Amino acid sequence: MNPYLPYPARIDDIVIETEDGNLKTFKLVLEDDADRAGWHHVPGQFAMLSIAGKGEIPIGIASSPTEKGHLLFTVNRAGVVTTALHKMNVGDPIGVRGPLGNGFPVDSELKGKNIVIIAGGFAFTTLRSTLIYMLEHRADYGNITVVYGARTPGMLLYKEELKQWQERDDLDVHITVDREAPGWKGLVGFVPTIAGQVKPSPENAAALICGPPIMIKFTMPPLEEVGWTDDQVYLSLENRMKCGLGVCGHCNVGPVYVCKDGPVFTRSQVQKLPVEF
Amino acid sequence: MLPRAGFQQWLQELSGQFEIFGPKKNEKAIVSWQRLEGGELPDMAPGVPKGSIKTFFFPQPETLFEFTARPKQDDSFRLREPEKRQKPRLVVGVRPCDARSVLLNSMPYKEDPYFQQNRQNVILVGLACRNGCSTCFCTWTGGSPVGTEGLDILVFELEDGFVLEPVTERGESLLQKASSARDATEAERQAVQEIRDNAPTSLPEAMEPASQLVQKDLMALYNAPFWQQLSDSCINCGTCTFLCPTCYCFDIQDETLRGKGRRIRYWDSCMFPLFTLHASGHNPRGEKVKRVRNRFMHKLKYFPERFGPLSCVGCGRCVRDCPVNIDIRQVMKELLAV
Amino acid sequence: MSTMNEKITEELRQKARQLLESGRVAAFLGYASGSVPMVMRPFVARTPEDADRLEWNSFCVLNLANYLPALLKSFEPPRRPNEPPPQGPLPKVGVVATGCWSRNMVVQIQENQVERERLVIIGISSRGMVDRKKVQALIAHRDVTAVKEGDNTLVVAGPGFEEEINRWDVVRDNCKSCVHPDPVIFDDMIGELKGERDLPDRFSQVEEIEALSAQERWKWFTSEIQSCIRCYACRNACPLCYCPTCFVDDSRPQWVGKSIDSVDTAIFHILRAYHCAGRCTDCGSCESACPMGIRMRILTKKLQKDVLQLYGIEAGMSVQEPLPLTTYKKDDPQDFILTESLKGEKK
Amino acid sequence: MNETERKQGEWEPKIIAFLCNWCSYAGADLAGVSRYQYPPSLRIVRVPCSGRVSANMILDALRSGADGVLVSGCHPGDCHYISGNYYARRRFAILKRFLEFVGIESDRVNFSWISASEGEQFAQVATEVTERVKRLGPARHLVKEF
Repeated sequence: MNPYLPYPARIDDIVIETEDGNLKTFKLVLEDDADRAGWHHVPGQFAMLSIAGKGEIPIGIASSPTEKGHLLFTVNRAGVVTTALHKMNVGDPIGVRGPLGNGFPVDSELKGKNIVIIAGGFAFTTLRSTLIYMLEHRADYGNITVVYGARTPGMLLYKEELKQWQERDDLDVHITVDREAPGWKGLVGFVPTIAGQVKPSPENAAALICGPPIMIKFTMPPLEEVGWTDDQVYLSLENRMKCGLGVCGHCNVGPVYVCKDGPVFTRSQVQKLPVEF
Repeated sequence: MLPRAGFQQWLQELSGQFEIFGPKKNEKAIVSWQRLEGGELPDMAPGVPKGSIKTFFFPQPETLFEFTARPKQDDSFRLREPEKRQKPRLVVGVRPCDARSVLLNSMPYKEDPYFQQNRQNVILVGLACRNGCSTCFCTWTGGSPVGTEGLDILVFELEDGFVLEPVTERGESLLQKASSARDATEAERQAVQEIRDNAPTSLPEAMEPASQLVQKDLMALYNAPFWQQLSDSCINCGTCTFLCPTCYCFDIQDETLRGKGRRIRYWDSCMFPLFTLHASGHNPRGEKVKRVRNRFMHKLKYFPERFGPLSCVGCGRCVRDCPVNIDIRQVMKELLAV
Repeated sequence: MSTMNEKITEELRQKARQLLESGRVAAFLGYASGSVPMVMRPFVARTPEDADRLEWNSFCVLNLANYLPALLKSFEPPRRPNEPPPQGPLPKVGVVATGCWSRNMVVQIQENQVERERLVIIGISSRGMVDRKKVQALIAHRDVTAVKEGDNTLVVAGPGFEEEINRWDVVRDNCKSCVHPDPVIFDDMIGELKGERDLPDRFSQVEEIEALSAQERWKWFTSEIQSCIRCYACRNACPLCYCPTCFVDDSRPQWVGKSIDSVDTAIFHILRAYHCAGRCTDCGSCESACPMGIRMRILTKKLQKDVLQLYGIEAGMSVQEPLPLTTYKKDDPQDFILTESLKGEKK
Repeated sequence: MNETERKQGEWEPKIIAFLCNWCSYAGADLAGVSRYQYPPSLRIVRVPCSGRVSANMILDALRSGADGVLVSGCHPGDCHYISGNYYARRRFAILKRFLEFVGIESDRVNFSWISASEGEQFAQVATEVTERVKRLGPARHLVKEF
């Protein structure tokens, strides 16, 4: 099998996620039955989305493996390919290559643990995948706590699902926005502050943190204060990628390739690497 | 043993089956890899050709696939794999360091269908070095001027002909087609042995093998004090990476033209700032010193940690042609001293 | 008895040491000797002791102005892209400069890439630098292990040979056709100013090409660049090439493909050279840096010739005089404009 | 009749015309309104000023398969931005000579001044450029192929 050839796929649905219109969720369906049947991913993995003539980009898979028949990708408009993607319509053809990377260890290390999910901005995508997967296998995990924040209420992703999650009693959800906003009745404050207030217990627990580097930096001290260690914290790194297969050399952080060895690393793994991400 | 004319005749006969390439001087007297026709012998002057042998395995560019360049049309992602090159290639006059580079690159490219197909399609006929050049250091990196790694046949050039030794089965089978071959005489065997014995010590300088770097602490090497001064000189061009046989990084890009499209991969260099630039504008290796360090750390530390050997064969191309004299041999010494 | 270059080296070290010791400069940019013969290493001396590593000889081929914008910036406190530069005097950098290098500094000053006040320029009138490719050709491309330089000779040695060659025979083409060996701006000089050279045939290399037919010129151009590996050494060795994003790296739109396709390579060389029009001082850095022996300097020399002929200006001769393509005259020649030439035909 | 000649007979060149918004584009418009006849070979790209047209754009047109290029702006002294065409004139003078130097035929790349009132002149220039390019035949040198 040639790992450079994308599967043909089609855009089945597009949801505009944020008020600025820069984040859209694309629902993709692989065209060939065999490709669909053969697709297996783990929450936290990513795929290369291909637009003929524009190129490829690595995007985290936002759908859970338990959501069968389609894939979700929430894409921020930034470069050549994502801009082209944002201009596409339902029914348009697209290529998908993957799944790539390692993903969160949902079926190994994380099993039986209390889970704390901390996310900021549009880094929530693969954590949505993880959360839905865990809710589908609810008995496999202990308490699940979610702290998720965005700049404004309009910048939160998956707003409908957030509401549903908040209503569940097997899930402890804290949604926050950076500043007071008209009509917003929820929490106000940066993600690190809220995480500090929630004070999740490190007992038999693992934290999955995704967000801008600055958020991760300030989230660590309040966690460390209540006894969290670097081994318990899982991060998802990002770097410029081209092949996604650990060959082309673009995404290396020291000796590891984010695309192949990652994107998920424990914080103690990351601490041993040069800061080149 | 093949006399000069017999060697030419052998190449002539093989030219029906293979496209034959070898080092050849161009009009500017630069020795590069070129097509050899009609039993032409390769240039056998000491030293490696200017360009890297990777061009046969990792061509610049390689078409990954072709497509119809109409992004919104239904057939846009009905891909066609490029047509395969039919005729296999035979490369003669390959120095052992270059042949070894193919083996090293094969490690990260283990599952790469294009690279591996090219490997199957290319036969390497080596040429043992009698003497090292002033920029040679293959023995520092685990190679040998008479090494056979990566080769199918190794050739020793003697006064009046060549002694050819098969290395692989496919090399063996090609040698059987050399009609005028005879067994080497005792004197010829001895001459070959002399080259074997003397070539490694003909290198300009001996050094403890750089493979010891594997045992050093990664962050200690990373934080070594000399990187800044080294990068002061660097102009961040891609000469070292593009001439290097073991630099294998690539970029992928779509090219479209009047309704046709192709996705190609082409050589990229970690010396270029664009190499690591995120779409957000953030650049993890935005400073020159980080890029210079990454190139050497990759060759001398990161690659060995992953695959074992250094990602350097000591061919000396970067030393010879760096416009600002950044010398990997000095970097090795500095790192060993950390 | 010491050679001219040895004397210059001695004086250079002394001046650089003084500048560093007195704290007048934060760093001094010069050359240190390299690990292989005939290649020098551009070198930033940061301490008075470093100054003793400075070296001057005929192989200082890369234009040091190339490093200045980034080197000066490295001594500024970090700031965001749109933040104004900090108030008060910023650290200075010392640099050695020949005629063409100093002219490139003038261009950089005019283009707001460096500030004159932050440079301490030690001028040296150039005797022409040596093209190592010419040396290699003269000795049949044998392995060179040592080169010893006299005032007018080079003694080139390798395994089993030693040959003396005349220095001027192997001086670079750009230096041979140079009329401005003296630095145009400097704070201190080593040696005397030599004055302009009188060279009526300084553009002969260009004229040879101009005399060919269009077809022959295309053949010359394409065969010259045919071996290009797109390493961008020519661009990166050039003191004019400081754009944060080069046209080669633009993706929206992408002007030129990035592999070694012959058309893309041709367009790269045309545009790279053209971007130097009216700015190039014929320092020869590009050609010296090229690993493939491409003589791309003839392209910029042609531009230099036309700019001089049409507008009477040579780049970098004076900070006051605007660069030729950043200014205009109302009566600039325009016989190439179709509507003008058609008018002429009608008359 | 060789192949080039045969092709020239039936072949209509593709010429990319960069026209400045204020003069030459209006001139082309006037040519149309006034029903001056000129060959259908021009593909017009409207630009704010001839000074906006860079060498990159001209070469990009050739690379993409244009057989010829025309850049046209206001007459000297008439530039809407006062001096854009004066700067452009220097740049184009150098570029035209330079392209000739590397072997691009002189008539591939053309420059003209056409005002908003010169509809007839526009038709003349379009005809003239088309004829010149036709005489050269299809462009080959800088056209990318794969």
